[in-house]
Amino acid sequence: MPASAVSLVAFLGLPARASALASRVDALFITQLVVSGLMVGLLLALNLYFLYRYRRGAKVDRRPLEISEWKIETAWIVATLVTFIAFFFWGARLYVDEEKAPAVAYDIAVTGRQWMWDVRQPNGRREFNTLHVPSGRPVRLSLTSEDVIHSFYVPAFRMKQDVVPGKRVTLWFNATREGTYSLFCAEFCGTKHSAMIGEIVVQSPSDYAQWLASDATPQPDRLRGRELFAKYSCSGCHDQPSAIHAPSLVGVFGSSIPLDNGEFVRADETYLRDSILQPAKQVIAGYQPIMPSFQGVIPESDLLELIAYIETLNESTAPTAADAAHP
Amino acid sequence: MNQSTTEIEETPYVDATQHREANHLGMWMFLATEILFFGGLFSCYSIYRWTYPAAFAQASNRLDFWIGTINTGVLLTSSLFMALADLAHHAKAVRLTRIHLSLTALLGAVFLGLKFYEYYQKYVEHLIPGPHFAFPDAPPQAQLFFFLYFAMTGLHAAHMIIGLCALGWLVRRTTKPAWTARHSDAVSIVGLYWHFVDCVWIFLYPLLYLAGR
Amino acid sequence: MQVAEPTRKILFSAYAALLILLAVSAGAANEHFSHLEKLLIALLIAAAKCAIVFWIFMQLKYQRGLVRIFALVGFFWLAIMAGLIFADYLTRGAG
Amino acid sequence: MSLLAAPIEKPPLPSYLEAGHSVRSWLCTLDHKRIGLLYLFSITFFFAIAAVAAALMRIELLTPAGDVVASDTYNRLFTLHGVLMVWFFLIPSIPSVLGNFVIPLMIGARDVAFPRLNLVSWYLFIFGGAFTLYSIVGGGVDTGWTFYTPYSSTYSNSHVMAMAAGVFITGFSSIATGLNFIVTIHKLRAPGLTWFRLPLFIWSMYATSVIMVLATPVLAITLLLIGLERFFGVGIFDPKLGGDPLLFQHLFWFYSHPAVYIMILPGMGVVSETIAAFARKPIFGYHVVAFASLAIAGLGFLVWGHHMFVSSQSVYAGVVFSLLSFLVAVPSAVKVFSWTATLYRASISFETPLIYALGFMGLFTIGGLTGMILATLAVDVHVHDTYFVVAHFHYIMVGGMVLGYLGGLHYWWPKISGRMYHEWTARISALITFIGFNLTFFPQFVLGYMGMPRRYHAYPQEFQMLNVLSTAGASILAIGYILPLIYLTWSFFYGKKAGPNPWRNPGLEWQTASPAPEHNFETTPVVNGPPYDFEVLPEESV
Ligand code: HEA
Ligand code: HEA
Ligand code: CUA
Ligand SMILES: [Cu+2]
Repeated sequence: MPASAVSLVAFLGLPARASALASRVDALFITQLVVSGLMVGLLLALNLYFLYRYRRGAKVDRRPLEISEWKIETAWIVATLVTFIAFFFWGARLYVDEEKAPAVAYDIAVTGRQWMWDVRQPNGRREFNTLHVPSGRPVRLSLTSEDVIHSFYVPAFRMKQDVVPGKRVTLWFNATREGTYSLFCAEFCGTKHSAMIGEIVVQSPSDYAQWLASDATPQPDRLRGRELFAKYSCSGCHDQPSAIHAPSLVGVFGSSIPLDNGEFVRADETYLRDSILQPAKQVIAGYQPIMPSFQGVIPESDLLELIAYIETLNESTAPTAADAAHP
Repeated sequence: MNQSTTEIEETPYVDATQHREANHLGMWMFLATEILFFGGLFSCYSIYRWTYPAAFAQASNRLDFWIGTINTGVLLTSSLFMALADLAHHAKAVRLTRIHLSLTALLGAVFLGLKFYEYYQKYVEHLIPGPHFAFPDAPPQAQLFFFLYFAMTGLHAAHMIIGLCALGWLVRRTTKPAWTARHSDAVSIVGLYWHFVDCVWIFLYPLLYLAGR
Repeated sequence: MQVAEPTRKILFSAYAALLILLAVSAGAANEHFSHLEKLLIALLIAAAKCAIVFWIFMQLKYQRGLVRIFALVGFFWLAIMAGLIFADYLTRGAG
Repeated sequence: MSLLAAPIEKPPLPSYLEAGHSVRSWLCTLDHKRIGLLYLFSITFFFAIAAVAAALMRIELLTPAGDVVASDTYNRLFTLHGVLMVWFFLIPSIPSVLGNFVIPLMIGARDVAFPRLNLVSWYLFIFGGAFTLYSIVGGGVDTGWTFYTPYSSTYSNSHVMAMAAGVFITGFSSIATGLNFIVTIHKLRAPGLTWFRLPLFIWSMYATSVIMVLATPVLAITLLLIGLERFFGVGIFDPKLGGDPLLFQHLFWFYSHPAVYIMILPGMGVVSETIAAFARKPIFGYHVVAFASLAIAGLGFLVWGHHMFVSSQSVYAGVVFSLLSFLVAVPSAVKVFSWTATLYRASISFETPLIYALGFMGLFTIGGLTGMILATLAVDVHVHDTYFVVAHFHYIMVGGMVLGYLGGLHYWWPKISGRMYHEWTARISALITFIGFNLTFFPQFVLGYMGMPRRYHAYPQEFQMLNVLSTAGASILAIGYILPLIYLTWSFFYGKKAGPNPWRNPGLEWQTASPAPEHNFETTPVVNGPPYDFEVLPEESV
C-alpha cells in the first residue's frame, strides 16, 4: 500500500489488522474511498464553479451547448460502468477466495445463544465469550445458533458471519498478529445484544498449545464419558445395531425430536437430562417407553459427564468397536 | 367539459370512456398486486416443496382429492356464470344479469361450504398446525405443508368472501333501475376480481391436492 | 359506448375446455407417471387454464396493449422474485 | 410547456382552502389537495415521535455505558424510530403529500383518477398508524424495523403483532396511492401533454408508484406470515420444523430494497424540478434522466440480496446480487451528472429550494458512493450491520430525501398556502440542517469501519469520541428541523401573498391561482410544447 494510504489509515483510525484478509480488504476500501473522494471533489468543484459563474445577473455566455447531449451522457454512463465493474470484480474476487476454506484447517466449534458465545476447542475444552486461537495457521470455526440469529464479528479480522439456528456454517481465518481483539455479535438478537461481546485471543502456536493443555477447569473427558455410557448399560440399547428397539444417540444433541404426542422438542441439555432421569415424560415418536428411569441411580457428576459425552456424539465420533472394547 | 356540472364535479374524467378505461386499468393494476401478494406464498411453497419433496407428498395425501377436484369444478362453473352475467349486463338484460350473478354467488358459497367442511375434517384429524398437530410417522416438515395449506387456502377463502360481498352488493344494485340505466361497469370490474380469485385456485389445486399422487 | 366482447358460444367453449383440462389434470395425477412428470403436467395444465380465464373470461382478448401489459406485469415480477430466490437455494452448498 | 390562453386576472375562483371550513369538509374531502394536507399533518406528527426517539437514542449513546435507558427500552426506541421514519414518514412524505398535491396540477387534471380511493388511502394510513401507536403505548416492539425471524416470530416478548398489523395496513395505503398515481398519469394528462412533455417529477413519481404497487404486496404477505406464526406458535420460518429464516429475509428485502427507491426517487424528482426552476433551463439530458427513473425502479427489484451477504446465502447468489447492485447505481450517477451539467450556462438564483436541492446532490452522492462500497462483497463482510450502514442510509434518506422533501415543500409552498415564507430565515435554516446533518452522520462512517455494530445500547470505550460528535450534530440538526416547522406555519397565516406564479415558471401547476382553486383549473389547459420552456416567461429582472 502506498505511504499516503497508510497515513490515511492512521488518520481514520481503522481497527487493527490481525488477519491475512484484513489488509487486502483495507486496500480495496481505501482505493474506493480515494476514488469516491476524487469524484465528490470533482463534482463539488464543478458545481461551485458553475454556481458562481452562472449566477443570475452575471454577464456570461449562456448559449446552448453544441455537442450532442447523447454523446456526453454515453460517455459518463460508460465511465461509471467501467469503474463500478472494476470494483465489483475486485470485491467479488476477495470474497470468493475467502469463502474457500483451505483443505487443512484447525476446527473449533462455536455456538451462539442468547446472549453468549459458547466455544468448544478441539480437545473438548470449553470457554465462554473468549476464543483462543493459534496464530499463523488457518482456523475454521463451525458455527451454529441455538435460538435466534446472531452474527460472529471480529473487526480486526474484517470478518463476519451470521449464525443461523437450524444450520451449521463455517468461517475460516488466518490470524497473523498475536494479541487480544474484540468479538461482537452483529445481528440484533434481543435484550442483551450489545452485551454479547467477547475477546479473541491470538497466541503463538506454542502458547496456545500450553493454554489448551493447562485446562484449569475440569473438562468432560470423552473416554470417561464412554466408560460411564457402558457402566450404566446405556450402550446395551443405544449403540447401533442393537437387539432392543432404542434410538441411536448419534447426532441427537441439538436436533429436533418428534415425540409420540406429535410435538417436537429440541434435544438440548435439559432434554437429555430429563430423558435419562424421567424417560417416560417425553417419548420419541415410534418407540416404546421401555427405558428405565435413572433417577437416583446416576450421581450428578456422572450425569454431567454422560450428557457431555452424548453431546459430542456425531457421525465422526460415533462409538466404534474400539471404543466399545475400551472398558 | 360543459356538461351538467353536478355530474362532472363528482369525477375527474372528461367522459365515460375515459372513466371506464381508468377503472379497468386500475383493477388490472390491483390484480397485479394480488399476484405478488399470493406470489409470496407460492414462492415459499415452492422453496419448501423443492427442499422437502417427500414430506410434502406424504402430507398432501392427507387432503381430500375429491373435494378438491369438485371444488375446482364448482369454481370454474361460477366463473362461467360471472362471465355470462357481464354479457347480460351489457345487453341490458337486468333479470338475466341478476340470475347469473346469483348463481355465481351460490356456487361461491358451495365452494366455501365444502372448504370449511374440509377444515373441520382437518381439525378432527389434528392436522391444524400448532401444539395439537399430530401426524405420526411423518417428518416435521409435514407441518410446514399444512401451515402453507391453511395460509394459502385461507387467504383464498378470505378473497372469496370479499367476492361474495361484492356480488351481493351487485345483486341488490340490479334491483335499482337508475343504476342499471347508467350502465356502470361495476359488473365487469367485480367479474375481473372473481375470475382472478378463481385463477388462484386453479394453481392451488394441483400444488396442494395433487402433490403426493 | 360499444365494446367488443365474447359471445355466449365462446364462453361456453372456454368453459368446456376448462372442464376437460380439469379432468385431464385429475386423471393424470392418478396415473403411473414419475413425480416430476406429474408436477410438470399439473403445472402446464394449470397455466393453460389460467390463460383461458384471463384471455376469454377476463376479456384480455378484447383489450388494448396497455391493459395486457398490466395483466402480465404481476406475473413477470413474480417470476423475478421466485427466480432470484431459487437462484440462492439452488446454489447453496455448491460453493 | 405552453401557457394558458387567458392570463389569470379574472375574479379568482375560491381556493381549495376556502371550499368549506367544517371538520367534515376536511375529513370527508375528495380533493387531492386537501388530502395532501391531511397527509402533511399526519406525517409531521409521526416524524416528531420518531425524532424524539432519535434524540433519546443519541443521548443514550453519549456514554459507552447503557445508563440513560434500559437495554430493552433502547431496542424499542430504534425499532420505533425505524418503523415510523420509514413507513409513516419517509415513504408517504413526497409521494403522499407533495405528489398528491401537485401531480394533478402538473398534468392539468381536475383530480387524481380515484378520489375516493385517495381518501380511503389516507384513512388506511391513519388506521395503520393507530395500530402502531397502540403497539408503542402498549410497551413497544424490539425487533428492529427489519423484523428478522425467528426473533420476531418466536422469541420477542413485545407487541410484534400490533406493529406488524399497523405496517400491513399502511402498506395498503401505499398501494392505493401508487395505483391511483399510475392510472392518473396514464389517463388524465391534459390534451397535448405527451409522455416526453411531462415534467421529470411526474416521471419519477410514476417510477415510484410502480415500486409501491409491485413491491408492497410482498411485504404484506410477509408480515401476515409473521403474524400467523406468532398466532399459531409454529410457522414456516421456524427452524424447528425445517423452516428457513433466510426465506423471510428474501421476502422482506424483495420489498424493502425497492422500498428504499420509493424513498429516493421522489426526492430526485423534486431536485430535477427545482434545479430547472432556479437555473431557468431544461434539465440536461431530459430523456436519459426520465428513463433513469424507470431503470432505477426496474433494476431496483433485482438487488435485494446485498442485504444478505453474510447471512449464509449462497456465494453465487451473493456475487450476482453484488453485480446487479453496481448496475443499479449507474442511473443514479447519470442523474447526479445531469443535474450538474444543467448548471452549466444557466442563470442561477439562490432561492431556498435550490439550496436544499444542492444539499441533496452532495449528500446523496456521498450516501450513494458509500452504497457502492457496501455493494462490494469483501468490504460489506466487514461493515455489514455496523454504523457504516447506518451512516450510509441516513446520508441518503435524511441528507437526500428529507432535504428533497423540505426543498419541495418550500418550492410548492406558495401553491399550497398562497403565501411566501421568509426567504432568509429559510436559507439559514437549510444551512443549519446541512451542517448539523454532516456532523451527526459523518462520524458514523468512521465508527462503522472501526467496527462499532449497530443496534448497540452500550459500546466499548474507544468509540465514545465519535459518538459524542454525532450527538452534538444531532442537536444542531434538531434546530434545522424545528425552524421550518415554525416559520412555515407562521407564513401560512401571515406570509406575504405569493400570487399565482412567484417563480415565473412555465409549469402547469403555476398557471392557476395560489392557493389552487378547488377544481384546479378554470379551463382545461392545452399543452403544445416541451417542459421547462422558460423562454415563454422571461424573468422580469434580467
Ligand atoms: C433511500 C434509501 C436508499 C437508497 C437510495 C440506497 C441506495 C443504495 N444502497 Fe442502500 N440502504 C438503505 C437505503 C438506501 N440505499 C438502507 C435503509 C439500508 C439498511 C437497511 C437495514 O439493514 O436496516 C441500506 C443498506 C444497503 C446495503 C446493505 C448493507 C449491509 O447491511 O451490509 C447495501 C449493499 O450493497 C446498499 C447499497 C446501496 C446501493 C449500491 C445504492 C445505490 O442505489 C446508490 C447509487 C448512487 C450513487 C452511486 C451515487 C451517485 C453516483 C455518482 C456520482 C457516480 C460517480 C462515481 C464513480 C464513477 C465512482 N445499501
Ligand atoms: C426516514 C428515515 C430516517 C430519518 C429521517 C432518521 C433521522 C435520524 N436518525 Fe435514524 N434510522 C432510520 C431512519 C431514519 N432516521 C432507520 C430506518 C434506522 C434503522 C432502525 C433499525 O435498526 O431498525 C435508523 C437508526 C438510527 C440510529 C441507529 C440506532 C442503532 O442502530 O442503535 C441512529 C443513531 O444515531 C439514528 C439517528 C438518527 C438521527 C440523529 C436522526 C435525525 O435526523 C433526527 C434529528 C431530530 C432530532 C434530534 C429531534 C428533533 C426534535 C423535534 C422534531 C421536536 C421534538 C421535541 C422535543 C424533544 C421536546 N437513527
Ligand atoms: Cu447475539 Cu446479537
Ligand atoms: Cu438495498
